Amino acid sequence: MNALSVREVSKVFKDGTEALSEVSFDIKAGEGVVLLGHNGSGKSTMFKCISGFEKTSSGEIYIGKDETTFLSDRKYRPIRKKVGMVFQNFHLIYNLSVFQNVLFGAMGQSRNFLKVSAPFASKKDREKAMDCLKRVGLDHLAKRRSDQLSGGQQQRVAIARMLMQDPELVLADEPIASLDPKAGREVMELLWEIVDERKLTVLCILHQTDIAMEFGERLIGLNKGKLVLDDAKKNISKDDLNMLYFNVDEKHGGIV
Amino acid sequence: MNALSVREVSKVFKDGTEALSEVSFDIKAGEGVVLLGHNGSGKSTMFKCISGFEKTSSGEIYIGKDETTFLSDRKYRPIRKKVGMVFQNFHLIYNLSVFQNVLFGAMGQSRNFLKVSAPFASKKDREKAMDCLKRVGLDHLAKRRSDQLSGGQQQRVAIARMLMQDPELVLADEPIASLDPKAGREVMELLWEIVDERKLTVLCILHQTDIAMEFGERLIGLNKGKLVLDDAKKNISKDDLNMLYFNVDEKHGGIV
Amino acid sequence: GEENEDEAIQSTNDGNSSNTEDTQEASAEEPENEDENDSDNQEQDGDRDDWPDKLRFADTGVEGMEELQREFGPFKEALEDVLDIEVEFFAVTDRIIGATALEYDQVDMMLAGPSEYVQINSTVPESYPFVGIERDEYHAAFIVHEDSEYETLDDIVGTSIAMKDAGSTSGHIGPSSILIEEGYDLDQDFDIQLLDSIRIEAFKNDEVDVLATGIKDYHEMVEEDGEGNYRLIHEGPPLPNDVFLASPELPEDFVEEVKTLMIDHQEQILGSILETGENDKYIQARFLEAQDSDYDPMRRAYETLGLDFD
Amino acid sequence: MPARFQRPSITTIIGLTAFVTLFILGVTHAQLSFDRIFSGITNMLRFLSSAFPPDPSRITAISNAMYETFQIALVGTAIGVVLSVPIALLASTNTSPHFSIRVITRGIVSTLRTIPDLIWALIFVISVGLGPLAGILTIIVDTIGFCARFFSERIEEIQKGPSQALESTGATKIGVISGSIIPLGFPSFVATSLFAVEKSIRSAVVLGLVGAGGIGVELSTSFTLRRYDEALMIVILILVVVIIVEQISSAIRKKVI
Amino acid sequence: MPARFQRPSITTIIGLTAFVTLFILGVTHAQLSFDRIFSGITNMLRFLSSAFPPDPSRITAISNAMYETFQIALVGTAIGVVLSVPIALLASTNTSPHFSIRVITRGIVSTLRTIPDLIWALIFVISVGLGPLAGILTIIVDTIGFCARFFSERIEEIQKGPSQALESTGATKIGVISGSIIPLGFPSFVATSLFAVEKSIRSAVVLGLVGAGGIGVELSTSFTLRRYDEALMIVILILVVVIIVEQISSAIRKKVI
Ligand SMILES: Nc1ncnc2c1ncn2[C@@H]1O[C@H](COP(=O)(O)OP(=O)(O)OP(=O)(O)O)[C@@H](O)[C@H]1O
Ligand SMILES: Nc1ncnc2c1ncn2[C@@H]1O[C@H](COP(=O)(O)OP(=O)(O)OP(=O)(O)O)[C@@H](O)[C@H]1O
Ligand SMILES: [Mg+2]
Ligand SMILES: [Mg+2]
Repeated sequence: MNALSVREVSKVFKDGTEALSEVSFDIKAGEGVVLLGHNGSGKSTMFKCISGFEKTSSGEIYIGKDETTFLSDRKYRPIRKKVGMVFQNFHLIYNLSVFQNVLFGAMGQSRNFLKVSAPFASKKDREKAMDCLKRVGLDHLAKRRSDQLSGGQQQRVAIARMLMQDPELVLADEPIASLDPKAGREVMELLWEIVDERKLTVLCILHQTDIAMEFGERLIGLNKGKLVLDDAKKNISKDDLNMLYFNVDEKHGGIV
Repeated sequence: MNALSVREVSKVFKDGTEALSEVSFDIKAGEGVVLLGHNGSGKSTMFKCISGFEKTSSGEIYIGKDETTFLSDRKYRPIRKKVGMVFQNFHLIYNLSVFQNVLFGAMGQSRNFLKVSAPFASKKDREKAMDCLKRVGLDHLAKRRSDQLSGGQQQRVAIARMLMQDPELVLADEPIASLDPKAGREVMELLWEIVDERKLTVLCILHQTDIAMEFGERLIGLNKGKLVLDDAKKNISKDDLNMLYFNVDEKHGGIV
Repeated sequence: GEENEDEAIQSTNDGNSSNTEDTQEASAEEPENEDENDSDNQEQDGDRDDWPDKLRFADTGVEGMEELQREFGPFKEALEDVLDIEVEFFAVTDRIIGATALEYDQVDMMLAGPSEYVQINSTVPESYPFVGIERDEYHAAFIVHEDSEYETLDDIVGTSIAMKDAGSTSGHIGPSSILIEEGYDLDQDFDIQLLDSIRIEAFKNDEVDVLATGIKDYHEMVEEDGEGNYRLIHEGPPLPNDVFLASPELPEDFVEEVKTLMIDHQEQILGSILETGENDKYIQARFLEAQDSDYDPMRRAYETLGLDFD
Repeated sequence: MPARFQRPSITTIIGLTAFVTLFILGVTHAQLSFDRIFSGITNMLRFLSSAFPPDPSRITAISNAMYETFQIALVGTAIGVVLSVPIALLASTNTSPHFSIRVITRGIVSTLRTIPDLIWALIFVISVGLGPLAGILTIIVDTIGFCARFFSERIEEIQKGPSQALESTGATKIGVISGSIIPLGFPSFVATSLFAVEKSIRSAVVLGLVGAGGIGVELSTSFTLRRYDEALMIVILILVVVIIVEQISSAIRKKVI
Repeated sequence: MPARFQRPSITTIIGLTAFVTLFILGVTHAQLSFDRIFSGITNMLRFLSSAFPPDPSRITAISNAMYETFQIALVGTAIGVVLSVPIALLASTNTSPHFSIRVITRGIVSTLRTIPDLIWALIFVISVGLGPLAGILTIIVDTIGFCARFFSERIEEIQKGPSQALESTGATKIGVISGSIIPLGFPSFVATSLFAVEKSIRSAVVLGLVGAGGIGVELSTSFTLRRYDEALMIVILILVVVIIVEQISSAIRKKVI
């Protein structure tokens, strides 16, 4: 079964920027896939379309069996609950505590807000939140306000929040960009452990090609909004990867 | 001559977190140094202390010949003008254009704000701003509002803004964290080109140890706020680097 | 004599400053006027140097003539026409501001109610009234609901009475002084509420037992709700007239002139006031000379109320 | 290279022209002659001196009136603020359940604000009678007109990132609002609410209208009797309360900003 | 694991206790008996019906008064807003050149706000005479009291990152303010300023105080004459203007938010 199906999705922004053009791919449940591409190739836009924060200009996206293109926010909710996201810029609630931010990961579980607010959450949820924090090595900072963390620590909180959600599909946008090498590797191991153990599906945007080649069983590559690579790791050569970045014309970056 | 001198600097935050403890190092003019350390080791705090946005708890910092510890904002200004910074989270003015954000890099050059505002800036400055944008491959997006960029594009704007400043000392906080491999490498080359050609001094925080080893002639390492490594590249082994990250006790991260 | 006065003021209009040379310059510029009354003009210039070239006139919202506050155009024109001088008209909604403007020579003449006049005169003792507007039916009244058991003022001891705002002639000073003169103690015997513009609605809804206000309000209420709903239990004596009063800074002969002209042309001026209003049937008004002493009863009322202006 | 000046849109041009024209017309209309300001300055000083020194003889009565006013203002404003939050949420682009609800709510809030206090006082006196209750109701309405508008404006300015992060966990609208919109807007809400308290105290005259007394009546009586030194005393007392409220606002905001 | 409830600080406890006590005292004081609300509802309907249908017979006169008021309000508010920006910068923690300047400026702004319109009208009538100029000056003062306070609050809420980025280039205080504080605060400044325009129009009574006529006088005359249908017409006209101003505010904000 496909956990995620993207069919000929295009996205043109109001100002005419074509961020995605006719991208199609399927991800099977239990797969761990890495999404690669140069800056501005449309990776984050792809994620936003999947989670419904940007409307696609054309094409369809299926999450599990559900077509998401024309869903109202209310109908989208049960689907989003199954999709855990780590945003490129974390999006923490800056003036709340780390612990509270992680607890919010459980928001989809209940319609009652009090159940995810730190003073009133169930013992189980509170312990689970601490557990998620421990997994990213931040349990000692649970009480700290989240804007008083280092960049890498904030990224870990965002990951802990995603773990708290118990998602079926994980969309992680450069989850290790701000992490130190050891922590970055550990987070990737954590993600792939989830895939193996709990048969979850992970789609992970990375810029570190070495880590991508190490972890991703399958790699998808975007270039100027087009899908240019989609293959199992074993079929992909270093050159294939380099092509992803070197084929960029001056309109799409390329540093002089 | 030393471009930067850090003498026994400690920083304890209000809540008791000791982010830096008695860190000392000197950087000679024209050196290109990489600063390494695990998440939360105090790297960004070090930068904030150098630029005076956080007051040190003890110790002195010299930029060139100037002691900065007790400087008023007004006295700090000519010093800051010489120090170009790239922030870990970019800090662009989100509702202004990319071009305007880059032009603001020249703010230190004039006391007249109009000289750095896009409609009234001198032709020279405007061309220079476009030039800086071109160097990071973003000249085609000059008119775009800066919050309509991809993560990597925003980071490049921050770098262009720093280039616009013509600094003598560059403090770059993970300047390539969000860049794709090719762009990241090119930015590093750009920085080191500046060091070589214009005899500038660069202090650059990196998490990519491979890139650090490739570019940094000298590496400085922080661990739990203490200086644990400061040596020329040739004297540093892979193990030394690993120690930086693996020596972290559970109070300071380490992922389970 | 009427014509003469008329033109005399017209000539003032030409001589718009305090020295003769200027006056003549100005006159020379407008030969039209000079032609009309050459000799007269020359003669009178001497003592009319100090006459203003523009009359700053304020109206502080006299009861029954509220319309004038917003539709002052015809009145201003009539005044300009009669006095033959430029009139600057200000509708001031607060009597304190009116008084203060006069005190600080920001206004030359005012139309004010009796209570206002007393207030103003106590701050600017040299200000004086020169024309009064006499009106029918200008007195305070005590109104109760038809079905209430109150018949006399004695009956309403211990009740709540709605009045207007502090210092209003017919809605505060008038009724209060009636009660005082009848020998009641305002603080002990009644619960007096100053409710300003919501007094009538509060009374209609039985929030208070008695409404003490100008008789005009009574007529209005009867007109709205029909006969047989409200009853008058006491009507006070006629209140002093509304007045036109003059700033002490104005030359007295000028004021004298204005007074004569206004009384002579009262139909035109009063007509212009009533032209815009709908309540003219309550204002059978006429202009007459006013004396400061006409307002002594008002002053006494203030005194007995303990509202003295140091 | 971007052009120095962007060609302004037609709407911008029309808008600007209208503004400038009206502004100039207004200035002409007012016969602005600011030199008059200076000529009048001695007058003004004379007037001001009539208020000095402030007269503290009625300080107990005044303080009592102030205390009463403060209580009523506090109750009215507190209730108004609490009601403003849901109303503001209904009125904001990013939190309203439906376009039409947003437009209607906005319209209601504008109407609440536009109907003058005097009319509200009338309406409430008619329905609940004279006294503090009518005053409280008027203050509630005033507060909603003000706070709901400002809350809503702040809510629309809140970055959407954190809200999207919560939405992506499958949170309900209410969850997103309680978890992201409210905490992020909190500093601003505090400031606006405490300003509303201050505003209610300053506009205490409305309490006089409904027969509930208070500091507004004291002040206007002092005026009528032209006891400016007493009026000054009252203004100073109000100022003290205003500054205290402002300090409380700063203190709370410092914690949550 | 963090405790469920943090021990609140002494100040918090004192503050909360004071608030709750005062609130309860206030409620008791007001003899809240909301049942009266329902009993009075017929009375209220009767009153309201006296205002329907609105009476459009004086529409031309009213529109003219509105137009005049709008012009004056626009001039006064525009000048007030322009003056508020530097004042707000002096009054904000993060932009003020010195602690003492901040405290003094804040104090002045609070004082401007606390002194009632009536006193300002008095002062300006004394110094510049009756007429629109005194009205404009009063509106300017009102606007500063309001806008400077709200601008300053917003300025203090602006994240410091972007400002630090500009400071790090060696920018002067003015550079940082023009390059970061102003653009980031702009959406909020627009909203506050246009609210101030609306506020000035709504509080047009002040123009009546200084003899400058306008819609306020129309409205209060309608009230005094108890012509509620005419008053309703005026309120509707004001509402239309208020809504237009709000729309303009939204439109501008949409571009810069
Ligand atoms: N305002 C603050 N109050 C308290 N502690 C803080 C504050 N800011 C940072 N810290 C703590 O200080 C330590 C150093 O933070 P810093 O941002 O310097 O780390 P860093 O080396 O830049 O890490 P990263 O690689 O994750 O960016 C961290 O443990 C962090 O949690
Ligand atoms: N709101 C917007 N309006 C117009 N163009 C946009 C907007 N948001 C993004 N873009 C453009 O769409 C393209 C794709 O952006 P996207 O954020 O998906 O890139 P990305 O692959 O995530 O890059 P990065 O690796 O730098 O994060 C970029 O060229 C970007 O400038
Ligand atoms: Mg991205
Ligand atoms: Mg950092």
